[in-house]
Amino acid sequence: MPGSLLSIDVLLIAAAAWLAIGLCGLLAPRNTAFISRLLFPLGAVVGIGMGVAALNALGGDAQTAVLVIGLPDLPFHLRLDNLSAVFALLLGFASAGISIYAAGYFRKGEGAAPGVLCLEYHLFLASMLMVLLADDAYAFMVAWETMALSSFFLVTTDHKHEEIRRAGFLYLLIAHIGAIGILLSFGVMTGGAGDYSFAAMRTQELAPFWSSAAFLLALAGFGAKAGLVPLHVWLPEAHPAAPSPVSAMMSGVMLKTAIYGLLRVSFDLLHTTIWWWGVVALVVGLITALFGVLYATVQNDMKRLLAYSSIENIGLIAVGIGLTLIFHAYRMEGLAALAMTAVLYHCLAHAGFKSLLFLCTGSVLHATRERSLGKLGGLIHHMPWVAWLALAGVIASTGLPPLSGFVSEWLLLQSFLFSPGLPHPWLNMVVPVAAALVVLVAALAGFAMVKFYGIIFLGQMREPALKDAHDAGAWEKLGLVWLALITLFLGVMPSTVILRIDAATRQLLGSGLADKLNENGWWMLAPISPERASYEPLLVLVTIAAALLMGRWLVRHLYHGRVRRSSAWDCGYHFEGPRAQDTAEGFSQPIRRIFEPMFRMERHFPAARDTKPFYSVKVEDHFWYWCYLPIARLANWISTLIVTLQGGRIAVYLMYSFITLIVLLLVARP
Amino acid sequence: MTTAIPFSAQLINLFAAVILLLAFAMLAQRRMLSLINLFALQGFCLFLATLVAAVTTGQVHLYYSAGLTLALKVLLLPWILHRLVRKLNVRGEVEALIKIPTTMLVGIVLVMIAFNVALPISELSQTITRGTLGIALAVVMLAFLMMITRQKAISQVVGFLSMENGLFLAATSATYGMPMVVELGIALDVLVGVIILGVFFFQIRDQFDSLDIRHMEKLKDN
Amino acid sequence: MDFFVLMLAIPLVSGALLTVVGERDWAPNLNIVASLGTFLAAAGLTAEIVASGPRFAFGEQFFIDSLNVFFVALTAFVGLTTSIFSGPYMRNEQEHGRLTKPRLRLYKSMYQLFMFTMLAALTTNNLGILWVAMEAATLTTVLLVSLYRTPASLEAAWKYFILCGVGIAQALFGTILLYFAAERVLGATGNALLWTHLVDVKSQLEPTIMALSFIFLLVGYGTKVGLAPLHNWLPDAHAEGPTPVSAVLSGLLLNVALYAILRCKVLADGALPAGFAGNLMIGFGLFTLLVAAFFLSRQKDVKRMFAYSSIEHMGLITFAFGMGGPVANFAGLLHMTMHSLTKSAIFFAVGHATQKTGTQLMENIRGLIRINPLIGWGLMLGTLAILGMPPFGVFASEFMILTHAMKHFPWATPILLLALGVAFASIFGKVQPMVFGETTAKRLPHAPAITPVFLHLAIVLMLGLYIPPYLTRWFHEAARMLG
Amino acid sequence: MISIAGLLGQTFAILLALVLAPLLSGWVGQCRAWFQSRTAPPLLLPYYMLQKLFKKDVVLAHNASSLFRAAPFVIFGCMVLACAIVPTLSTDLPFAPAADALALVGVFGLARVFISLAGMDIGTSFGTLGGRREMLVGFLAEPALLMVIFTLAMIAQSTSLATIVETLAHRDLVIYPSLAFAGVAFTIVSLAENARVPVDNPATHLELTMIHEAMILEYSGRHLALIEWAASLKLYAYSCLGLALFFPWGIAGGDSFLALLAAIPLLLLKLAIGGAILAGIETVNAKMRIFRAPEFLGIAFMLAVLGLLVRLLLETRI
Repeated sequence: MPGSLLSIDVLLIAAAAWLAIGLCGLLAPRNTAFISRLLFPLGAVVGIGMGVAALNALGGDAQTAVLVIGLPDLPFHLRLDNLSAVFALLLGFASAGISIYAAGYFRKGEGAAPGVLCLEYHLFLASMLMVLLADDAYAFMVAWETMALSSFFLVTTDHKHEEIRRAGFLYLLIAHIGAIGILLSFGVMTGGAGDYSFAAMRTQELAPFWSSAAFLLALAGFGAKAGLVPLHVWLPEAHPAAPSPVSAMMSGVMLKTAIYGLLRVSFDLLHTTIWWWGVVALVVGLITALFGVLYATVQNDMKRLLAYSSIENIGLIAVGIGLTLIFHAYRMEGLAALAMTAVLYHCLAHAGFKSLLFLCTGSVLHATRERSLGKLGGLIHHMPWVAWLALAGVIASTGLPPLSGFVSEWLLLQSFLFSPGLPHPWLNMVVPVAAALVVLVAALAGFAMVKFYGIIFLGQMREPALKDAHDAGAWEKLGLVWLALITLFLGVMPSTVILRIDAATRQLLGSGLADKLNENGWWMLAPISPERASYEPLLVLVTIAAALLMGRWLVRHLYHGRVRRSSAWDCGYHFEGPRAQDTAEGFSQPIRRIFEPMFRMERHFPAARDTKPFYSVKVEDHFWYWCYLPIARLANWISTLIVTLQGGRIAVYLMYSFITLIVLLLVARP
Repeated sequence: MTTAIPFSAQLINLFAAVILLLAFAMLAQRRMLSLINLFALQGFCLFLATLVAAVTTGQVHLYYSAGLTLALKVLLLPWILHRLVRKLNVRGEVEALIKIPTTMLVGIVLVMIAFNVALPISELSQTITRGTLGIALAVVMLAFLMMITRQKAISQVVGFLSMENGLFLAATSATYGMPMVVELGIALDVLVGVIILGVFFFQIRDQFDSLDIRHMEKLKDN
Repeated sequence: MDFFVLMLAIPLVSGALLTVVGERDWAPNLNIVASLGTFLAAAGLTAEIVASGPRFAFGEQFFIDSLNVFFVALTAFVGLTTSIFSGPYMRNEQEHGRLTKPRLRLYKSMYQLFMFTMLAALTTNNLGILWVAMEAATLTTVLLVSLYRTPASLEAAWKYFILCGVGIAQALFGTILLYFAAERVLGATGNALLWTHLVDVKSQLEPTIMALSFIFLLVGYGTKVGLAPLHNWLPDAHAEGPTPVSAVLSGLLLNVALYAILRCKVLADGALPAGFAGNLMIGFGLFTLLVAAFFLSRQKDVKRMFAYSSIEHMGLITFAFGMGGPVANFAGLLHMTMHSLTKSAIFFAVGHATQKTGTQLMENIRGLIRINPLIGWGLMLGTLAILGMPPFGVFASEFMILTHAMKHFPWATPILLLALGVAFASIFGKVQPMVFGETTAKRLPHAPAITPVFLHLAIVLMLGLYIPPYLTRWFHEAARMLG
Repeated sequence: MISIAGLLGQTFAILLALVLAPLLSGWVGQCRAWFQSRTAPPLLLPYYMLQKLFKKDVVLAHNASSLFRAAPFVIFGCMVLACAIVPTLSTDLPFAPAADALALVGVFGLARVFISLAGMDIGTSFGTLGGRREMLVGFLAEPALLMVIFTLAMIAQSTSLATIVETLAHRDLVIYPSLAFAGVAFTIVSLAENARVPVDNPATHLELTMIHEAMILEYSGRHLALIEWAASLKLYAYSCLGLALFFPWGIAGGDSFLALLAAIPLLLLKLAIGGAILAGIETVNAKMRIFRAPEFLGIAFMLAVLGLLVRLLLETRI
């Protein structure tokens, strides 16, 4: 379109607009109405516009731009290609919902001044967009770290609490270490040429050793941000600490930028692929997924539970990336495209449903001031909107038809299923076992999500104060509905979506699913052929709905619709207090029991004659004790040695410089 | 070099050797006032060496240097130090951190190192006093050693000044003097430094009731 | 009148004047006005040099080229902002009874004299005068460090004086050796210590002498730079002196000492086989960086911690210059600028924070952002900037240094990253609770000067995202001069 | 593409399922009674039960939410869909492409989630207990079932149930050792999923053992009727699935009406035998402690994975 605005320009304008909106927040930092009623909705509008522009760019040629800012030899190179566009699409539409929600969420007198929050929030958005657009290492790193910084400040909004500060610190530290890994990876990829633009990296021919080094560094670096085990420890701390829209943004969108980076490095910048990279990613992904879901089931804090669930989902995405790498390395492009589509789709789906769930916890938090599952319950009566919308998120996140999570899991399993034929017998054995574990993870996710939903929204209220809970406000509802609609759309219209995002798959792998999909109708998802595998979610939805409605109509028609209310039957027991229900701990007891070695538990049992008996269990992460504490101790030990240098005696100091001088005089020779 | 060393050079070498000897003597000296006297004597030898160099080469600014040395190092600084010692009443024994015989042994090793390091340079030198550079370096190092081993603030300062003597020896005897403006600057700095130190001593004694630097080991990290 | 003469004369004259009138009420303003004058003169000089190239002054004794004019501009700028900052800061100290009027007079006059010595050291063409100016800088700052006359400050000043005195004596020996080498080529004239003359004949200088000379110069000036294990004076002096002094020590003095090493390195590089001087600097730089990083985690005193951070950055810069080449030199110069600006901004913020809470112990400083959001944000952003977080400019220079190291010295990369990682964990873990959380701070009689903090940070932020072309040209030229 | 005959066949299959499912439950109950030497209940008892329950008023607990009331319909809808997908008489089902075997498992999962949530809704001690146990059983049974399907899908190179059945039914006689593993695993999963001994006992209200019953304790009237009907539909769907996968002979391939008619008696026969075997299993086994159930299902999971590996190891070159 000559003369008209290119999509990349629109995206840049969007980034600038977000920045400007953020800065506007500083004009009246304490004016809540101005900020939440004007600025945040504006941000949402920008998000939608940006998403539409990204959608428009899908399938087109890559667009580039060079900004004047940056290093003297390396100004910011920007590039909008299909891969960036897919993730920009995700960012735009997910952030729109979150921004609308946030318009109703941030209130007076909570944590930092709203204006500062507004700046940090929109800076966060803009930097994520810049990460997606960056086309050289410097621009990427600047955007990447700005993203980390702005989200760090958002996480520590409520910095009164020690544990929130601790969470923020841990988050930023691991983000920084990850960034170092990424930088190193870029360094390796320049191949010593010293040109840090991505265009130059694409043309570098690297030896397999260096390619592998770059890949592993990137996996570690981006894995730290995405939450791959063992670099996940920040995630369950930071997500609960942040205000809910921020948790939603971090979990739904920010983690995806890490996935974006990993895809960018593995499939775009490195153009050779070695099969064992895939195995590494697959194994790490499986461990992460299993670890995440197991820990999710035993959490007693609703946001921590969701955070661990995010770890699980990232693990599944990593499994998909691993599979794609394996297929790609063996030139099985059709299957690689299938797995890659699963990855991209799961990114989109997760962005929708996890943001939705985090926002729901935000509403619950606002209504009850309570995060602990043990003190919630029965909220569906007071918060029907939130409860029913959360149900959509729960079903999607459990990976059940007909919502979004199922589509990506279905695609992933399909790609597993057709894997035999790999020219490596050992791999042939590993892949089915991996598939089995993926399925186990998906099923366990169901356990975790039923616990999440059942304990919060169903049953009796565990605390009397919950009676005062109120449903979400109009803005919040709007945001939730928007995300729920995304989840539904992704669930029932997979072919339509895949046809759009197929351009990215095609760009990375050289082949896509579009041809096959086009042969069948828009309603049918049959990536290979309808005889081999097909899924028509719309039909599933319609059939279930028809059976449901017809059943209801028939029953009402043939019989009656009479209902009487009475107290619960409960096998005739009458200790009907809320304490008779399962606690959150109790619900997950079977999992703790079956997977006991996976957890590090501290239990408190009531004594025989306790007047107020209670049972509690604290589950801790093994990785703290296996990885992090030893490293901390080592560093501490080294510092103990080194600080003896500064012992306070001037004679000793003089001796240091004397000895340095003499050693240099004796040793250093030209 | 085939010719015999000229007499003037022999003289300068002699003075340099005496300066080295005095450096050793200072390293061994326990008493504060004697230490200052030795320092003055070292300064005097330095003055003589510079004077000989000035006479031999006929460079005018070396005369100035010699005069400056005489005024500062032989007269003014020892006088100030004497006054300080009296006012602050620190005549007492100077107890070294390391035993004196050990210090002397280390000193001898240092002299060997210094000569060794200076050897290639001495061979290049065209001036008549080519050996003095090694001696100057040895003096600097011995003074350094003295600063390390002493624990009274004043003796550290004397060590510091003795180091300046070594440097001056290098400057005047080995290279026949630095540009005048530099030498003036150096002299000024030394003078100001000593005056500041003098003020400092009083402050230190006010705060710590002693000039023993072992009291000043509070700032540390371990 | 000549900008150069003005630039040197203003601090000298006002320093002398302030010894007389320093107790008057308007004396702090005089201090600021003098610093402003110096800055304007420096700016004029910079414009002149950028426009018409290098020039001499006072015969050939002073020489201003694109390398040192950049330091001059930086020094004069930080000098100005520090004097603005020190106005309310010192008044508050006086109200707290920590300083008396005569001491404040001493402070102001010594501050101006210190600026004079810095500018003289930067602009002189004579390596002997350079030494003299460095020694004079030590003397003035010794008095500034001991300004509080507490046992701790006296101890710090004493250590500073002795260690730097001895160090600088080594530098003098190095200078003598250099003269010795130069005399053989240039003859025993007054020109033999003039850098412009030396640089013309640098390849004829005797290598053995130059090697020895450079070792002495490196150890000597390196002591002032704070290279480990010669750094011991630095944390004490920074922690115990008044905060404006810490700011200028960290932001200016270390730079000037490094500048001296750089001038000598150019000569050594010409005379010696490639890599000799560079490898020494790389070794010192890496060792310093690593040692300082591990020191950081054990700090309790906030100013002491940032002093170690300065050591760390000096190590990094030394490493960069050690690598040599236009890119690394460019990165080194950029990093020096960024470090000066950021570190002095941090010290400004820290100064106000310590005044508000009445302590330098980090565990007692909490919740700055509550009592004064601007100071809190200033400290937080400054800390993040100094830790190399984009989009601040420190990241730009660290990025260049790292990438250059990856290309030419890959073995050094893990050490660099380890040190930077450890430093990040140590510093940020300590600063975060100081800024966040519930507060312990109280109000102060005089409102703090916030402008310098944010002025510095704004420049650092801007340079992280955009380096104006003329600045780039200027940096490139300076980097090229360093070889 | 969708033929009228196919559509008719589809409708017929659904109606047949709705009608036959309670009968199958009744048959199993009758067989059980015979094996246990009890007087057997009438074969049509389930129909009487449904009729009675539909007529009754619904008694809702005060605390019941809208989800509680919606759940029976959702579950019923899911089961109807499941029955529509599983090839019972013919493989020519217009609904077959709507959901392949993976989606079928998903549909079962959806029903499970809803019934668990419904169990938790009232907030009684039994309800949550049942919900938790149901999810416990589910998280192991579901993967095992999928692994079984994977094994078969690899043989048929398809996850479409129709294609699998067609491949298996119209093949030459080839012995697949993997099918043995898969078959045992499938049997175990079916027992667990349909709340049968030894995992659960549909005929007890003993709090230590019950799973399914615990969740639906609070249901009454038409809600309970729908749930019971859905449960028998589930049993029917599982039975048909098992028959279709492991004994696929006789299922009509095309849309020929005759073949369809011929398939009906064969199906009835197979279901009768299957029901009797189920009753036999339930008679000779004792109900397990609840924590033995995961081990039991774990075995099924392992068997299914083994089957998959055996398939890869022994049969890939066939």
